[in-house]
Amino acid sequence: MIDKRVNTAHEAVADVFDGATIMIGGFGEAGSPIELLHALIDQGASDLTIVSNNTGSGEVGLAALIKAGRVSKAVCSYPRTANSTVFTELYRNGQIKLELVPQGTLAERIRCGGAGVPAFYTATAVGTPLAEGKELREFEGKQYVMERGLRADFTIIKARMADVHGNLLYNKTARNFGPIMATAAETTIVQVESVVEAGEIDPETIVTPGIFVDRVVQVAQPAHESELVAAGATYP
Amino acid sequence: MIDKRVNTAHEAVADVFDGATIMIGGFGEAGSPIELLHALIDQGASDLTIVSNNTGSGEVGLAALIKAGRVSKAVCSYPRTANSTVFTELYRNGQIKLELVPQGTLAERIRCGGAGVPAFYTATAVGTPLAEGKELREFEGKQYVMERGLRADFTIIKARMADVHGNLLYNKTARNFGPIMATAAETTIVQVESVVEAGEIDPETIVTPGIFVDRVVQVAQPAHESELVAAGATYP
Amino acid sequence: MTSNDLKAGRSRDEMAARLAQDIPNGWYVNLGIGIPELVAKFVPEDKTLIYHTENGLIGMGPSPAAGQGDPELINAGKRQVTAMPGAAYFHHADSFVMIRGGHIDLCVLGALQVAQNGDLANWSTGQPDAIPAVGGAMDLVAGVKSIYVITQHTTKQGEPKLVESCTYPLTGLGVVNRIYTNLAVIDVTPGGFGVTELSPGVEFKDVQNQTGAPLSDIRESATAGKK
Amino acid sequence: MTSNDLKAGRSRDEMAARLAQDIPNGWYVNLGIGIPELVAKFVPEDKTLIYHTENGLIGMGPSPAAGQGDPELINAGKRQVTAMPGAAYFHHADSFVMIRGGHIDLCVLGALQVAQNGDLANWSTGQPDAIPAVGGAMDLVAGVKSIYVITQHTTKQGEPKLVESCTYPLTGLGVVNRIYTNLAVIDVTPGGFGVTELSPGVEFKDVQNQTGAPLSDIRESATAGKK
Repeated sequence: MIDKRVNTAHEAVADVFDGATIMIGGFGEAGSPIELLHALIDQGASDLTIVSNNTGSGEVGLAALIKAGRVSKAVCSYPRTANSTVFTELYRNGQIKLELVPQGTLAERIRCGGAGVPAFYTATAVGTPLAEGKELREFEGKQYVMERGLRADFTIIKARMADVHGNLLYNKTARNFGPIMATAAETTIVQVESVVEAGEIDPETIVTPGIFVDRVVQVAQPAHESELVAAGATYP
Repeated sequence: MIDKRVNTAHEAVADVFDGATIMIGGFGEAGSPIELLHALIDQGASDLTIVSNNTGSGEVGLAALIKAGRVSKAVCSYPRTANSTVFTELYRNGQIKLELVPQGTLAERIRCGGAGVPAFYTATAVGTPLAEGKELREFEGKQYVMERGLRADFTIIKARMADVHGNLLYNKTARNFGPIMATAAETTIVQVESVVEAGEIDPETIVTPGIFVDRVVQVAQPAHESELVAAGATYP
Repeated sequence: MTSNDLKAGRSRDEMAARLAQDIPNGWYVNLGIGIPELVAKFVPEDKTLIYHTENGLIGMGPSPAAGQGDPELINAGKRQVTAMPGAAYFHHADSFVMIRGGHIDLCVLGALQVAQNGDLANWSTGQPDAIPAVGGAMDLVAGVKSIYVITQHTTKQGEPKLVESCTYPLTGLGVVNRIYTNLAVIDVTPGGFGVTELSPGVEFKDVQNQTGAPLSDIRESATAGKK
Repeated sequence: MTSNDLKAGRSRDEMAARLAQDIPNGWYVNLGIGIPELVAKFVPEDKTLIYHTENGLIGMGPSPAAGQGDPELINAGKRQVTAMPGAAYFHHADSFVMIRGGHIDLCVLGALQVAQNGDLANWSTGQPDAIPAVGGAMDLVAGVKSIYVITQHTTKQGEPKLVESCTYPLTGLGVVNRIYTNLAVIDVTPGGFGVTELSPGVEFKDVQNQTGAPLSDIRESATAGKK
């Protein structure tokens, strides 16, 4: 009997340690695991390195984690968005580091981290500041830059539905980084709206096989970041 | 209006040229595009390089293409199986070349070919004869071998269902190399049991998005290789 | 016409409409944020284009009707969109297989500067206090088959955006194929910028005056080359 | 007991049953073709293991009932199988993400030879007329967290399979963690082969006599190390 459920978001993130690297799913608000992020704020781990496409908006979810001073470094492709001021302020004050990575390179680095591939070559960013200091190499007359696989201690993502084995289905463009981040961490933690028994999800349609998932916590009605921000919500 | 259907298997493979590299889906008989392979035998192209996991069985499908003398080189992980004698005979006579590739390296080389990644590193095969002559490199104290992305002129695969955009669903373990081979060729040709209108497949469940597919041909009741072999069938 | 007369030639909508004419039926297209997004409005009805958004959807449709949206169905600009019949969802690595692997036919982008060799700068002004943010721009220009830039011909201050070499940080080297501005349609050729079409009421010398690199006039050969 | 007495100690089923005892509940396991496949039959009922087959299925079940199979639902040995509740299908690149990325807990394989440093040879005898075929063996040994070998202690001709260094072409370097033979359970330790358990009726010197490398006796420490 396999059952990867844990009872609460707080239980799910209880062992996150100071200095940990955490991959955080989401593109804008789509797929952002707000309730797990709030549990992480309560839990208290600090000096975190986060790997995420954006840095949240308003003062909830990922932005609240950053505002609480828990994040020392962000590995991101686009660390600013509408209603995003928290990161900007800390960055300008030198209170948070940024490793800027092109979005597709970030995605492939994460996939390679999960796939046991330590490095790969891409034409993306050749000749730009984001290739500075990186190794260049020519294949068939074209220049490529070597990029490294990326792994984390924890991955925190949101999906739509899980079964007790941790098999996952997502919702529309909230899928984004979830399936690859799930593969690239020592411990993968997922919040889902519903959990079903093994066999209730058609095995042809599973997006993330449960082998990549360690803990599933049900959050039946997750908050929408844009609604919280519009309402002026803050956390904690 | 997008409609990638062609009327016959013969029409689908009409432009395959002598000397072409062709990726051929399937693992054993699961996913083997037998009707497209038979059309390719009729079509007559020769001096082909095939990229496939196996080399077929009996004297139908892929084995028949090889037996007809059309294949000068095979890039394979496992070029022999039960009831597989055609490849063995030609190989022993020096009439066909073999590039043997570990199965996971073959899969990743194909994926990288489709993903614009010219090369990657893997620990697979380090210290073995299959890494001989290849570049080794150490990352964090561990040895890896550099492997190159792999592309083809054509990909020929079998799926279960398509819509007119070329979005694909597969059947069980017949999925195998189909989704990655579809990404790695100039022209991807798919035989399916049924074709539906755009919108009839749930966009959450699509395995191969139609952007990777050029031609779809309906073969409503594809033959099973094992049944043909058991019946002693040959082609042509 | 002076270098400050930015409204000369085509309006934003007219630029988008002009570009839309040139996209062949059935192409897979990624439209950047801003003027590029306008292109979708002007695609002739006899053509079907399929829109890709790098956050995991191909077959993107227009904005939803009021109240019909899903905050988890958005485009790369993080605005709510819809999915057309034949759409598919996928994860970010697969999305950039489409981009990096050369499967998208066309990407339309804005620009800070385009150099005469096709270098593009469109992600950063390089100012010390700017928060660096690149998104998928570098992947798109490196991987997509054709890169069209759509932009005003000059900055609001009248500075040329088409230049001998970019002074802003680059997005990609030699990646731009064609530029649609308010004043002209300009190809990036082995010999530099070539004007293939002037906007109505615009003369060649007006375009040259507002361009920071030499222009060749290839209107004849471009027309002759058309089938 | 002589070196030709291959049936000494455990039978194939007993070897598989012995190995099955050591697999923790909930592990993701890939079983090679041959004796390794027998392991699934002997897993205690209080444990759930999840079986991966590299051709694109996790949650593989036993052979179908007669007439119930699907020729497109097969395992890596190309025999028809079933899918258990909670199973998932995926393509080959994703399957080897599981393997190469270290997500599979255990792979059980047969062997031609195992060297005292853990080198494994199991894919080719290197004979000039053999048709080379490797399948997923090299990926599995390079990527899976634990590699257990299950094999007769010697060849049919009585030649040792556990040797100082392999003479057959290698599958992987230093990859084997543990070996289950008819005669013993043997760990690959930094100091070479260590016998952790003798099969019933087998003595240490019998095992040493049929092994091509020195054995240490770590039965005490192995027991002491158990929780």
